Amino acid sequence: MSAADDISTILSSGIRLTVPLAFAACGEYLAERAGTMNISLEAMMLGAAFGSVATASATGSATTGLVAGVLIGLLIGFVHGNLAHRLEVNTFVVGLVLNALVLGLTSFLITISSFDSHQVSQVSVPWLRDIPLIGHPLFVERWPVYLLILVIPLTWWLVERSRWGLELRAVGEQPQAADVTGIHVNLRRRQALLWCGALAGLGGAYLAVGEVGSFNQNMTAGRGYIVIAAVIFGAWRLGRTLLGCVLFGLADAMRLALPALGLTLNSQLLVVAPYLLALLAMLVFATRNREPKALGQPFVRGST
Amino acid sequence: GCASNDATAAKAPAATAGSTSGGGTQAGQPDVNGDGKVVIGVLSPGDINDGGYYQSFVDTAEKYATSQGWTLIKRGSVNTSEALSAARALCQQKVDMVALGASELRDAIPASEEPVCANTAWYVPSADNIPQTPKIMLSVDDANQSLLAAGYAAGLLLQERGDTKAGFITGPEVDFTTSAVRAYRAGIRLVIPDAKVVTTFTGDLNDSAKAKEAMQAQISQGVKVVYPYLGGATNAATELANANDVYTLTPGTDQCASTKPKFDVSVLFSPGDYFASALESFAAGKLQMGVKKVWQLGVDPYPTVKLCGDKPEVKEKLDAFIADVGANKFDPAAEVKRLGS
Amino acid sequence: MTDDERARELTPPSAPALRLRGISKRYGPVVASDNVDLDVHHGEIHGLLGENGAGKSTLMKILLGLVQRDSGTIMRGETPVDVHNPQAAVALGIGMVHQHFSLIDALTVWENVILGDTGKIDRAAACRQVEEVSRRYGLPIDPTARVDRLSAGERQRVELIKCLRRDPSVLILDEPTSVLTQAESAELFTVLRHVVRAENRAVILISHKLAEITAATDRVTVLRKGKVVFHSETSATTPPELARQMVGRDVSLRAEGAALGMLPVDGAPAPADPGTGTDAAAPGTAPALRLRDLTVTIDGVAVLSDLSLDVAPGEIVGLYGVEGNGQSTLGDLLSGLVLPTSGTVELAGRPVELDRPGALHRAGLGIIPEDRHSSGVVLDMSVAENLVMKSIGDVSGRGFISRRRMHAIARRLAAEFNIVTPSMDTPVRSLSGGNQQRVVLARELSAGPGVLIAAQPTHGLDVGAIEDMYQRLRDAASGGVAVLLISTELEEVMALASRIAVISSGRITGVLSTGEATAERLGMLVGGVAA
Amino acid sequence: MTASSPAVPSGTGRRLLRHLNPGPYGWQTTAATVLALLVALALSSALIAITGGSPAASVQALFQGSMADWTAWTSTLLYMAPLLLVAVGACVSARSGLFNIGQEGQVLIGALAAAWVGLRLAITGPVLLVVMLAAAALAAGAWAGLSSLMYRLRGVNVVVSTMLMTFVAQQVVAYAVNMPWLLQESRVGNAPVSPQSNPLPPSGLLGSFGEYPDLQINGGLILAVVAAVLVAVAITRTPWGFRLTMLGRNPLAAKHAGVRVNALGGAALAISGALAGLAGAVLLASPVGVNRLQPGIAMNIGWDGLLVALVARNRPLAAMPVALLFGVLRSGGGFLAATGVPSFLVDVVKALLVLAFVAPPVVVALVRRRRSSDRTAGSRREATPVAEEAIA
Ligand SMILES: Nc1ncnc2c1ncn2[C@@H]1O[C@H](COP(=O)(O)OP(=O)(O)OP(=O)(O)O)[C@@H](O)[C@H]1O
Ligand SMILES: Nc1ncnc2c1ncn2[C@@H]1O[C@H](COP(=O)(O)OP(=O)(O)OP(=O)(O)O)[C@@H](O)[C@H]1O
Ligand SMILES: [Mg+2]
Ligand SMILES: [Mg+2]
Repeated sequence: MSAADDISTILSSGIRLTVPLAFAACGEYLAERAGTMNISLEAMMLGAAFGSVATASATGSATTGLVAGVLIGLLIGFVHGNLAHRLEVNTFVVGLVLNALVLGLTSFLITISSFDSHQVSQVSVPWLRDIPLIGHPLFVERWPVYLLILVIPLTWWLVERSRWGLELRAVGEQPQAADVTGIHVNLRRRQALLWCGALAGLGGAYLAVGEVGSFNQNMTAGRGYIVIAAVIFGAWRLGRTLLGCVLFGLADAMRLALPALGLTLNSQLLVVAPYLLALLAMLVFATRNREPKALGQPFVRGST
Repeated sequence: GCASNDATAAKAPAATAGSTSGGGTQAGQPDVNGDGKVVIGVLSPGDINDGGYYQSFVDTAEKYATSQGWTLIKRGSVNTSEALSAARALCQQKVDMVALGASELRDAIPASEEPVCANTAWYVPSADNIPQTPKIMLSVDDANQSLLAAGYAAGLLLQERGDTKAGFITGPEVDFTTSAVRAYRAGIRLVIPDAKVVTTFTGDLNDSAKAKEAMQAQISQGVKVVYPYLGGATNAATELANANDVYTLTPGTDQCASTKPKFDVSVLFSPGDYFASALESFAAGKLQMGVKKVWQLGVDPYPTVKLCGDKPEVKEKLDAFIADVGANKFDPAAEVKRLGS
Repeated sequence: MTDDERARELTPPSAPALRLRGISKRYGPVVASDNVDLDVHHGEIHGLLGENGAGKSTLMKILLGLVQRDSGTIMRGETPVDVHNPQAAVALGIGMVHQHFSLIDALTVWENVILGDTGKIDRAAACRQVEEVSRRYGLPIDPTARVDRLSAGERQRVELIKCLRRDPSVLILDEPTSVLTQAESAELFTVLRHVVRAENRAVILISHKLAEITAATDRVTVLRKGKVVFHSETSATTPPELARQMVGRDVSLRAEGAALGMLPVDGAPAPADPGTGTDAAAPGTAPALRLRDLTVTIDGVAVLSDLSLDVAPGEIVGLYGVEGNGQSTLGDLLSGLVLPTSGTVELAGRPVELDRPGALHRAGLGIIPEDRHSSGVVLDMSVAENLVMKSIGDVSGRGFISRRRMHAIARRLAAEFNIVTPSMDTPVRSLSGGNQQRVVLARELSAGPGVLIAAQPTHGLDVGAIEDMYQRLRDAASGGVAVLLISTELEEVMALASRIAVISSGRITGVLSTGEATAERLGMLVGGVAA
Repeated sequence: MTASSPAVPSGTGRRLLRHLNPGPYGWQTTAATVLALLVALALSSALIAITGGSPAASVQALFQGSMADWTAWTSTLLYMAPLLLVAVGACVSARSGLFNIGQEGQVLIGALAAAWVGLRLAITGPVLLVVMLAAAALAAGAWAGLSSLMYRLRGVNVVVSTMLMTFVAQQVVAYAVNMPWLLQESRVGNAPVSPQSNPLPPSGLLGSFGEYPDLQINGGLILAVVAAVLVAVAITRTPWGFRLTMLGRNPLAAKHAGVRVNALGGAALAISGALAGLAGAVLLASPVGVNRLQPGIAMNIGWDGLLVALVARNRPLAAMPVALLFGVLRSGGGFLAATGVPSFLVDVVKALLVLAFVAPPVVVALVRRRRSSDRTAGSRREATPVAEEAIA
């Protein structure tokens, strides 16, 4: 095996590990820009992973499963949004409870059901796949991966260029002022959570019916938190957030591939690496200026 | 600890509330507590639907209990810190037997001495790390033996393919996984002295995506036999191996009948197999507390290593090896020490 | 109120743009709006006056859908409308320039301006519109600047542009001038006049400054305790009359008038109380407050440079300057919120270790901070707690706070300083601005300070409260306290201080006694020209 | 709108009254809570029925495992102790305006420190327990203090850093129990060792009053209740608490009033961490339990304790009944799982019940607000106590 092949293998693996993170990161990024620190991301991903496998098994179509995953993410986003930004239940309470709920529910449901394995099909782009080194990793992928090409610019455009995004940013920065201006703060936050739910759902569903082809208990294994770390690492900028995802994905790929190449690394250190990196990024770069000022703060009209 | 003198025993509400008359509580019959029905309570530290190691335990219990018309209470993913209270709660449900799914839950054992569990049989799997107490039945096996044999089988398959590179994928890097690696490696080297065994720790027995990536990486490096020593992620990883014509071994259970995924070697050291035989004695009223049953490779039906495919020569060599171990022709522990690192 | 006054109400210039009938709103026991009737016509600037807490803001918030009325009707023209949220108000052509919370710091000017619109974003068009509006009304602004980089005056401009761009037929301004310099205020009124005369809009202007009201409005309505108590053509009334209607009694518009934007008619701004009017610290008496070479550099910009100033016991020194010249920073520094890069602060001849929290307070410095909401009071704590906030040690014994003692002190101070509050346990948030300011003043003076810093002490206060504040500052001075009055209101400084130090670009450009101070000389000093 | 109770002369008396008074909308909240509970139970029942279980028996089991007899109470109280400790700490930090959500990690660090002291320091006699508790509090306090330091030096958001530090703590503990030179249990013969420490010596265990199967009040509970009362008094009655509240409500005004905001904020965060650390030590040294450090020792007590504080709206005294409730859910849930209801389902039931307790008060407050059509600050402030009463 040549070194180029090794690199290509690691890249492929890194991309596969990155994709679910990247989808969810686009969602979390948008939600955080609107001021919600969405802890229930894990629930969204896990619920969607389960829903996609169940649906794929029932309908025989992995694509339908993917859609179902998105719907489940939306549902969880809807529940979170209404509890946190309509009923004003503390968003962390909502997140923690939803995570527990979805973990319990999916773990339970998987015990009383069995599913056939389905995976979405692979698309390989002619010519491009023959580019050395990166050709295979980038251009031989399961088709939802190419959705990222849509989702990333769309998210960017929504936040940075659309009116909706302008209002989201206002809501995440100074909700009181946004309210006075006539923006329905909590509605925007709920909408942001829906977007987040849909994308986290896509990420979770991709993990299940794209990568693995089946569901097992707690299969997201904390990816939601990694994504939150990535958004922090990225200092609330989409590009850097995605860079964070790639970094975490590649690091995992290296960790999983290096032993096969004859190298070993300390595993605890590698598990904490994303969190340490996020902390480090916050310490080294002055990210406080970038943070949405109202992140995590509920909006109640009239309170200062 | 709580002394189980008469006074407290009388006060223990749930334990004595039944229609137990006198002291007829001993292991003469499966209905140990004499309430007219047989209830088995199983506690497992792992995911009892992982399709592997942990599941086999409850599956066995379930199958047996159903066949006998017994009731089974199973509780999976018991946090080790909660083992004791979980066991007590089971006793309060008037189970006739408390069965622990793995030795991680040994912290529940003190409950066996408590009045609440007075009329209960206890089945405890052990790896020789749990002291015998009067109220429990220990079921001991030596992981070195089965993993060494598994490695031996892998070595034979490698040899057959004319290859020298084997793989091992597991979750966290903790003692039970690292010692498994050592035994497995030693087994392979008994066949191919210069064999190379690559080991990947994914960090999580259930993270299918990472297990698959680890498998992919090993496959790319030309590894032809991989042991997915995993939990919930086993199947996902094995399916990938199947697709690449890589031999795999099962982590504990007999999966030779399975086609999707397909395994090439079944390594049987699952607690379920031991438990099944314990349940048989239990049904016959012969299960004794305060004793230890040691399971010996090559002597007892379990643990053992079984070839799934049809390779008579390999099978012959493997069986011979297992018989040798059973006959104490050599010391697995010493071999592991010698060849494992 | 009386028939006489009703009679003065002339036929309106046109059909009312906005008509309020019987609007009521109560907050628990407080009636913030009591059966208010109000007509606002196209082509007029309608002044809305009232003491602090009279219910002006509440009424406007009702109009804007930010607060829901308990009863009453709002009519646009002749049709009753339902304004249940700000969007509805915008749809009805009602726009408001708020004083707080209306611009998003992290966004640019054009983004802020189009915030609240609908439809696609067109950056080029938005910038063009901003430029157009800013040209039309003479409000120069860079549409691509980030709002947090703008000065108070510029922000006000953005607010106006944002509001005017939507082409409102009714424009509401709630105390728009309290953070503006005189020049900026003048600019604003020019714009408003244009808006009304040339474009026939209706403007509601809320202000405490009687001079502004008399100069700028066509008609005026006075609220007291939520009720409309007075209504008139502006030309048919006088400032003293308005002041009397607001407070419900006669007010001496002597020095107090100053803060309301009127110099006494007889000119010469004599120090009100000769007792405090010593020209400078008498030689021999050490200054109570001595600032030496204070330099504060923020982000590489010297906000204060080598500022030195002495204040003697018993004198009031005014520090006068235009917003953005370092006054606020000096206030922050003397509140312990900012550390100087170099220089010293001496109190009673002893240098203060500024980096020790509370050192200034312990050394006997009291301060009425500029922004009482953000640093003067804790809005969600009770009146009693706010009153003892700085001397919490004094009301506690054996490690515990004595509520009895706390309440006793609070009640004494509330009585002494005429703080109107339902109870000592009422959160300060629900007091009116004037009473909140009294809470701060009471707390600071009760500590028996040797030096009192009063930063913009009458911002947002009504005439009665100003009268009271001035009297208390003078009393403090005559009691031997050295008072440093930091103010952007020339008249206020002239009325209170015996010496005036002028600050410009972080430097003291000159110190004059009130006698020598003329508008021209001060103007030159403010402009940075030494006189 | 008569939320404020009738005038009562003494401040203390009035406060007491306010605590006891269910509030004008108390009955509505109660009704809504009961309704929500019924809905949660109905949902849970449906799920249980799917598995062939009996909903009625499940409710019965929930009750039986948590409150039916002294044994059940014992295990409920056993859970309540660390939950309350964590919650009280969360109250302190929330009061100061710094929102600590890293309790789960702080619990782990506390347990780690206590285990290290208990197993590696040659201390004998009752002193050991004291040193263990102190070490747990110190270590976890310092751990939380790191977040404060990061905030102070680089402005790192406290919520974010405390959360991230939790994941770090988990790996630190996992590392410690896998390293023989640190805390991994000693090997017996050839047997494999688990990722856990040796059991604590008996002198390192918390005492208790009463003995299983009678009611057993564990020492941790006493510690927790004392902490709750002390913190409640400190917050509401002492100058320190006054400054803390001031800092939380308006940091600028606090600074202005001479409060050393950095020190006080840091201290508040450290105290909340220290209390979470104590909870870790209590879990470790519990009179009933495994008494070893294991990676799973925190058992989500940190997250649940945070929930307790949030449900109790950051009031230490209100946290007591809420912690009891959570203790009931945990012990009842454990018992429920022992009746054959899948344990995951038990988690679902617990989560649904928590929602049923959290949501109704806010729903009522919201409906009230809508109805009085008043969307400004005043009503919001009045809504808070109502919510608290309903839970307490
Ligand atoms: N959200 C609220 N909750 C309770 N009381 C309130 C609230 N808002 C205003 N009030 C009370 O209503 C009355 C009118 O307040 P408002 O803000 O309208 O006065 P204002 O005339 O604007 O005073 P100022 O000149 O100080 O701005 C005051 O007594 C005030 O305390
Ligand atoms: N040790 C601390 N840990 C966490 N938060 C703190 C700490 N000390 C103070 N705070 C918080 O900091 C705010 C005010 O602190 P501070 O004045 O230091 O901020 P700052 O002015 O931005 O500081 P600096 O100028 O040093 O960056 C308050 O919100 C307070 O709650
Ligand atoms: Mg029986
Ligand atoms: Mg007002």
